[in-house]
Amino acid sequence: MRFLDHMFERSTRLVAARTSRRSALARLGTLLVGGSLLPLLPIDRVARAAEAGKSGDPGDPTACDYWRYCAIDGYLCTCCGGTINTCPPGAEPSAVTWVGTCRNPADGKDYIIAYNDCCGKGACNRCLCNRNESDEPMYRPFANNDINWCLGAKHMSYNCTVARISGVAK
Amino acid sequence: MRFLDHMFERSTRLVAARTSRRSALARLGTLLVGGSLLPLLPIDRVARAAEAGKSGDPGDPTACDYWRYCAIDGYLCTCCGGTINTCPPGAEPSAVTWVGTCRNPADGKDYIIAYNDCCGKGACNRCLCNRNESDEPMYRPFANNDINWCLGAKHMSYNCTVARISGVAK
Amino acid sequence: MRKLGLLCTAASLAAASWMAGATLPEEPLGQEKLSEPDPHRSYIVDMEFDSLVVGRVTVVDPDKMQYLGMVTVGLGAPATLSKDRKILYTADTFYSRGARGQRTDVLTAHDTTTLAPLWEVEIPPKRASNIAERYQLTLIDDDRLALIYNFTPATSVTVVDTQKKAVVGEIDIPGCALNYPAGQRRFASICGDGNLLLVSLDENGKESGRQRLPFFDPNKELLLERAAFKDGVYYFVSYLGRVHAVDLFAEQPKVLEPWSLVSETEAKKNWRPGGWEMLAISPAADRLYALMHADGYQGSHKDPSTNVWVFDLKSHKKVATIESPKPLWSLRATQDEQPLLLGLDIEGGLNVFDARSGQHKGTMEGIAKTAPYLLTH
Amino acid sequence: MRKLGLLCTAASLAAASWMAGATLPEEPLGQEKLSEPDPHRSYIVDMEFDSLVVGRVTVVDPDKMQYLGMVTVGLGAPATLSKDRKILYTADTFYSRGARGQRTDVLTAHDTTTLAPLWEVEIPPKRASNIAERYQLTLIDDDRLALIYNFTPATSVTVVDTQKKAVVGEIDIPGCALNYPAGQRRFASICGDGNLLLVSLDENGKESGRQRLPFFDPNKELLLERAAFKDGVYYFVSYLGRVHAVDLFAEQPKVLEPWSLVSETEAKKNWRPGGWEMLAISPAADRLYALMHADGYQGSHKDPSTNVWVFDLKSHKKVATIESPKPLWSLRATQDEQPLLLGLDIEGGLNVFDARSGQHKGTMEGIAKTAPYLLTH
Repeated sequence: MRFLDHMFERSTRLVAARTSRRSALARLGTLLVGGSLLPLLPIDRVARAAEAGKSGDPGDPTACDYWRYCAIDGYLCTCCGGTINTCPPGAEPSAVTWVGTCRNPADGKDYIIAYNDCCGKGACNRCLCNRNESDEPMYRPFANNDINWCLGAKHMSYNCTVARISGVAK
Repeated sequence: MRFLDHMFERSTRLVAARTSRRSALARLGTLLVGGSLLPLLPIDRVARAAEAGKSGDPGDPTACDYWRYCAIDGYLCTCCGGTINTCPPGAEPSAVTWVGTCRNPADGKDYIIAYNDCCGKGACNRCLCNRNESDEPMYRPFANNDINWCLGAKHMSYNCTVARISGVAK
Repeated sequence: MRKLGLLCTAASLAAASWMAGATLPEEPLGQEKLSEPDPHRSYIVDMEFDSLVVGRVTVVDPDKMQYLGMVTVGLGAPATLSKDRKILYTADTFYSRGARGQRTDVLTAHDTTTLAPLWEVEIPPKRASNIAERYQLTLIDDDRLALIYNFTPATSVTVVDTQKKAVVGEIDIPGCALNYPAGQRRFASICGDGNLLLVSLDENGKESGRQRLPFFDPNKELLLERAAFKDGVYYFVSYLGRVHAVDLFAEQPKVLEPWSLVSETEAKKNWRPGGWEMLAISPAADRLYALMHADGYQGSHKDPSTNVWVFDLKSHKKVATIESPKPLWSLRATQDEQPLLLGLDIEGGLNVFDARSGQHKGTMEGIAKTAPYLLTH
Repeated sequence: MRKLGLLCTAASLAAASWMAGATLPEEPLGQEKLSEPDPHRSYIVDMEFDSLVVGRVTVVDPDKMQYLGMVTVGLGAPATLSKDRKILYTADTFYSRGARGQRTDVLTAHDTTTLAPLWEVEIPPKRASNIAERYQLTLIDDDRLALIYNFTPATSVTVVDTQKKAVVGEIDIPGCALNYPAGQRRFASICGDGNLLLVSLDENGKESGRQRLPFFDPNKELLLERAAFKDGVYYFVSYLGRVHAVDLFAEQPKVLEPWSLVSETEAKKNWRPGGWEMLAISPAADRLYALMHADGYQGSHKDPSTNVWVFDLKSHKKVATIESPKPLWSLRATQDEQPLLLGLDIEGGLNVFDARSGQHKGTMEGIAKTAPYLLTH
């Protein structure tokens, strides 16, 4: 499915609008998806902090307000045994994906972020995060974060979502 | 499986010891099973209250401290669309059961209570109640409330538990 | 059987044996059955997002605030109800080993009084999996044909004949999504280019024609796809609160004149619609209910809110506002003459309002884990 | 592909395009793999009692307080680990339609570094379903034979050859329960009449002999069946805190002299053991850890507690007490030279203590939903 993946990413060039409300939204993030209150668990924030704050890539990848999560909807793989671009052990990466365009506050550039789902297990149930800055309706699926993108993996069951850099929106 | 059911009930005559700690235990009841804090939901207490307080059968059958629940472990069917002796719609009654002997505070008699599980659906997840006054170890299964007694139904999946009167411990 | 030991028995038995009076009778083991559904009975579609391997539909009586029962369904299954109130349909995905193994998709018919499965039809393993919404599983032709939205990511609609209990067709809807009933044997899909695609079916459930109806300009404003319905007309709303209605049951479908939920003053304060199923209509009250939030922003279109605005469907005037005790995510109005407005809140509660007066009648707390929407007959 | 519209793009792009400096590189999509397990790696068996259709085993590093991953398992599945640390076994029950349909029971081998399934063997659909505990799924004969406890309510043990990947036998254990390893090719079951039943197997996994060992008097005191283990000896405890140990790995199994966790003074205050897996042993520290509560009563044997009592296994003296910040339900001590004491609390947290000093090193909160026990290598 790699060719599909590539095609889908290139077909969308959506830029997230950033507002002063981002932090409020980040807080709301834990409330939104599925309509229930689920905890954002800080357990291994410390362990993961080493990854964060890299020069040019500021912020905490286990926090919903991390810049790359501007259009994510799901459990953060960084809290689930994965990293910002790798699935947890045993969770199958789904090649087909939706994308958002998020601005990196360090260089002011707009990056295309691929939100690949990790699949084949039940939900991780940690660090639920939903932000919709560049989310579009279901009839524009490749910019829609309500879809279970495990359809590109062997199984539809959903574990968590990564947020890897897939290019710059030039 | 009716003959089995009958045999099992008769083979055990266990009397629950009652102590002044019952109400404390009832409060603990929601904490114990499976080791997690799950809410005891009072939603249809009002609706079910009509059933309770029957002459000779005092108390609230949707509350964990109801006298019949002295050896129960599970979700109360009275909160799940069933009654004290009927399974919720679509949930299969399991004929094989474990029993406890609980004293009715109205007449001071010790009743044999059959805790039939209702099966074939996922857990009701309402009114979790665990009391172990006459619970015995797993090598005495018919007095053990840790066992999933859906083995007497078509499916092992567990929905909730009833607590019907099955006789008097003479 | 081995003899089981007695603990603390002797004293208790002695105490009991001499006591006089009638004893409570032995009770049989039984199973409940529900009465025929009334128009207020509610079916909460709960994805159980904390595990997302199976889900459930929870059945409640919102008048008595009573839990009636539940059915366990497949991964993220959408649901719909038959017009005769006898059947709850779900479009399920199951795996042979829980979250993995062999995939099987089925359309399942559940009896609304016994809450037991009646029958199932295996369907192509391609049904759309997403935060479940109303128009991904629908019924047309007097409930004879069930329509199931597929996303692979190619989009299509599976057609099931519920009398033959068989799949009778699959209809490609490239560039479009969902299946809104649009006449006796017709459905509409909403398309990324701003058109509605209308597909007509013949008696065998095969496509007999299709047409495109220009509906909105996607370069000007995008419509949220989760619409409300009354008398053949669907009401969509844009991110900024413009209502785009379309009459799809007319022989010649017709787009109606757009109008706005927000005044110019309200627009300046960025009042916008938000939530999941954020629109509801009571046909009897002729009211549209919309979940609205102030200080909206790019990306706030799924934010919950405690504000429900009430519009007269004829005059398009805001006639009331309802304040919910909890932030709501999805609405549903019952379709009868004494309508309730039902709101799922973000903590898993169901809030019940009188749809005419707006009075809050109560909240069933903790009735759901993660429920995107609810159904009534 | 259709062209997708751009929202709020122009201004942002203009702003970005003239900015100088290196851009972050594109990143590949990958999958993590765990290192070889260390002796502290912990596997939390979580029944997910809120839905109870599937469960999960959650893998954590208690030193780094880090979540490592999870596997989804069947309904109420027990788990165990191979001695070479390579395999996590689970005994699963699945239904073809979630909570209903065709039942399939399997023994599943999961790789402890990839957390992916390696292989499975279908087993008779009769494995015991209960609040999961350690000795319902065990390994003997250098992990060649897996033993699975069955309850229908007749009791038996299924024997699986993990090299042949096949069921090689089923052994009836009437009146008895569970399968405690008891020598190279022998297991013990605990019986309602107070005996231990010892069953020897031949090379093919068939029964080659059985004997009964009188162990306790059920008319005097009942033993909780969830034992702790060290060097061939199992430590059981009675409701009132008497320790009954039995050496089952000796050629001729031997019951050891009972001793008590509670002094006479403590017994008067009704200090008793309580919880699920309420006992743990660190072989290196030679300590027994017991969850104890004051004011015990008939029925308090599963009550959680914040009190852990620490006993020297040679002197049987209480040498320390540990106060947990949260009420604990199950304990596990790691089996290495720098042992940790791990405690699952009733809110789903994992509490980590230095097993020698008793120092509380931290709590991983919300790591489980409803976890009866945990494993370490």
